Formats: sequence, C-alpha cells, structure tokens
Amino acid sequence: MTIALLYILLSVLIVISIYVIISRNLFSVIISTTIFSMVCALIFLLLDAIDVSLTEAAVGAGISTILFLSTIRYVDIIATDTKKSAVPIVILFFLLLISISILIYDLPEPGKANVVNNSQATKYYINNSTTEMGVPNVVTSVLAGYRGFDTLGEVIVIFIAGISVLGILRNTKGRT
Amino acid sequence: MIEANIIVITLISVALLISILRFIFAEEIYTKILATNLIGTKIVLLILLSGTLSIEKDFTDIALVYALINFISTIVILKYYEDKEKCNEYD
Amino acid sequence: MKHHTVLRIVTKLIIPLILLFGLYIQFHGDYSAGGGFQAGVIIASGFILYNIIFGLEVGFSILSINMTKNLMAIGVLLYIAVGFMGIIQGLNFLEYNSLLSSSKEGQLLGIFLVELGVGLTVSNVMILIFYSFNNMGEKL
Amino acid sequence: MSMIEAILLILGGVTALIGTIGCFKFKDFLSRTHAVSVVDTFSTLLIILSLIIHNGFTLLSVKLFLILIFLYITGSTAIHVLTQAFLKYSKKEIIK
Repeated sequence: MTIALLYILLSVLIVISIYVIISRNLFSVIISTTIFSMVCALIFLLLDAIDVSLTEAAVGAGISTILFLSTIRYVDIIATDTKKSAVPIVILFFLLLISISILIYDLPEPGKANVVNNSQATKYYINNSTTEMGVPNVVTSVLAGYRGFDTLGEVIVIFIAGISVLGILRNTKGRT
Repeated sequence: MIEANIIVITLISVALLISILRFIFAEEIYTKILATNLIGTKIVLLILLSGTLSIEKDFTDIALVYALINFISTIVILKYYEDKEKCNEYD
Repeated sequence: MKHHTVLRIVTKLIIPLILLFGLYIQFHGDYSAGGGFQAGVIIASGFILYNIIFGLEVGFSILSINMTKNLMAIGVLLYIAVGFMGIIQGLNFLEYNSLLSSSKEGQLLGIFLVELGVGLTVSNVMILIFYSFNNMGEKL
Repeated sequence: MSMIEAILLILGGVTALIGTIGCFKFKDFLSRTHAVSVVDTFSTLLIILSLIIHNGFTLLSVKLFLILIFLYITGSTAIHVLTQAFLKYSKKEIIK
C-alpha cells in the first residue's frame, strides 16, 4: 500500500516539475515549488525519514516561499511573459530524467542493513547512541555529538549568508 | 480499521491528483492559491492516515507543522499578490 | 494587511501557539523529531507572519535590526564556546564529556547548548534576510 | 475494529473526493471556495474524529484534537481572506 502511494506521489512530482519548466509566470512558479516541497516531505515521511521530512516542510514550503516572494518584489519583476519557447528545456529535462533513472539501478537498496555503506559507522551509532550520549533520537546525537564539527561548519555557512545579504543590500536604495 | 484506512487513502490520493490538475489548469492566481490550500489540507490528512499504518509515532508533530506552514504560506502569497495589485491600481 | 479584521484577530490567537510549538521542537529534539535548525525556521516564520500582518514598524519595536545582528553572532559564539570548554578541560575540541560530573549528563548538556546556538543563529539570520529585503529605502 | 470508526473514515474520504471534484468542475472562483470549504471543515472533522475514537484517550488523541482545532481556525480564515481579496481586487464581473 505504501509503495503504491509512493509511486503516485513521485508521478505528481514529475508533473509539477514539468509545469515549472513550461510556465512563464514567476508567481505561479513559486507557488508550484511550494507544492513540490509539500509532496516531497510526505514522501520522506513514508520512507520513515522523519527529521528530513520536518526540515523539508519548514524550510522548503515555509521560509523559502517567503524569501523568494520578497526577492521578486525587491527586484520588481513579478510576472514576465517571454516569447522564448520551452521545448529545448523540456527535451533536456527528459534526457536528464532517462539518464538518472538508468543510473538509479546501480545504487544500493535504501534501508537494507547488509549494504557496505550501512555496515560500519551506522551500526556503531545505532548501538552506542543511548549508552554514550543518553539521547534516544539517533539523528540528534549524530548531528550534534558525533559529527559536531560538521554542524559547526553549517552554522557558520548560514551566518556568512546572513552577513553577505546584509552587505549587498545595505544602503543601496538609501543613497541613490 | 486497516481496510477502511486503505480505501480512504486511495480516495484522498485520487482527490490529490484532481487538485493538482485544478492547480495546473487554473486561469487566475486566486484559484491557484485556493488549490494550494486544498493540497495542503489533503497532505495533512494523508500524513495522519499513513501514520497509523507506519511504525513511527511522531507523525502528529509533522502534521501540526504542516497545518501551520500551509496557513503561513497562503497568507504570505496573498499578501505579496495584493501588494502587486495595489501598485497596478495607482499607476 | 491591516484591513482584514478577521485575519488580525486570528493571528493574535495563532502566533503564541506557533512560537510555543517552535520551542517544543527545539527542546524536545533529543527525544523525538526536530532540533535547532527546524525550530529556528519555524520561530522565524511565525515572527515574519506577525511582521507581514501588523507592519514592519511594529516588528522593529519588538526585535530591531541591531538586535538580530547581535543575536546571530551570539549563537555562533555559544557553539564555539562550548567547543572550547572541552579544550580547557584537557580534551578535544567539541568533546562534552567533562562539562558536568558524569559523562552522560555532560553529553546531554553539551548537545542542549549546541542546539540552542544553532536555533538562535538560524532564526535571526532568517529574520535579518526578511528585514533587509523588505524595508526599502531605509538605512539598515 | 468497530463499525463507527470505519463509517466515519469512509464518509470523510468520500466528502474529500466530492469537494475536490466540485472544485474542479465549478466555473467561477466563489463557487470553488464553497466546495473547498467542505474539505477543510467537514472531511477533516470526520477523519480526525475517527482516529481519535480509534486511539482512545491518550496523548496522541490530545495532539489530534489540537490539529483539528488548528485546521478549523486556519482553514476557514485563509479562505475568508482569499475571498475578501478577490472581491476587492478582481477585475472580472461577479455573476449575481
């Protein structure tokens, strides 16, 4: 049952992404990316990746819609109807789709325990997280405990993004 | 319970497909925002129903985040669209 | 959007719930889904909703631009300070074992503080980006 | 499995489908809001009520009840605001 629902949702994703390519109105493109993130989060939930699903719902559907809309209001191109045809992009899209779906056969099956990627470190985290860290959620203990240095890098990246947005937008409209 | 659950999941996914079509073939932006709201509500229901089938117990948190984000994005899209309409009015 | 009366009343009801739920995700992240990043984004979107409906001036009187700048720096500094606590006590960088008397409690406290730093930075960066795109012609 | 839960659940699914078909078939915006409101209020009420009966009186049921209240408030408000904006700014003639 879950597999059938998964296939329906994946086909919905393909339909929405084709619409994003074809549509020439920036406003409806942004709304459709919101729908794309919503469906994507449901797929992550069905695959039991609950933290990823929460992140996708909050970041993809919530804050990025707000920031995209702020951006197109700031640069003043809300709806553009260009005469350029979308056919080459659609052909490119289908070529990419076919090549990726051929490549998918070489990937290991998701969630299997005897795959090489899941054999060494993952087993250690799952077995020792509760006794070493005292945190029942393994994702949190890996993110903040075992791989704390990576998370530090991520936080600094977000910090630098904030600083550079501030530096680009500061005083440009006030002075001229 | 499980059989009824599966029937209802099928019904709601058919409804999801229809509302995606409504979104794509809409002729004005208000209908698109309405379809977005509809899809968000459907996805909250799908999360609640498939959560009872799966082993995860935290699905209610995600459903609550969903309901919240759906409201926020609807209001924000409407606000920016209204601003644009106001600009057109005074031109 | 001040002319929508119903929306204003409902937002006044909803905003505390959103902030409370963000804090729940922040501090309950050890036991269920969630963590600093998601909580920061949810709190930021709640605050942005408030700004959109009641106007940016009201938002500035609650959380000014200088305050967001300071808070996002404090988040990163909190993270790094927790890391240096390990070095001071003779361990590696970002090793929380000796923060408290027992090793397990030290790990819990370390993870809690680190997530708090992540949440502060993420929420304030998002609010700052929103502010800088939306107040046109003002000096930042 | 009790009979009441199954009946409530299937009624909820059927109302969701009917509301969506209405939203697809109607010609103008205001009729569509009418069809969407059915999904936002009646269908969520039936499905979440059925899940609450299934779970009994637990923490999960309290959370489900919170979701129900939240969906009721926000869904109705969003459609109300949307309709008001349509009436104020739309260029088309409204069919009386």
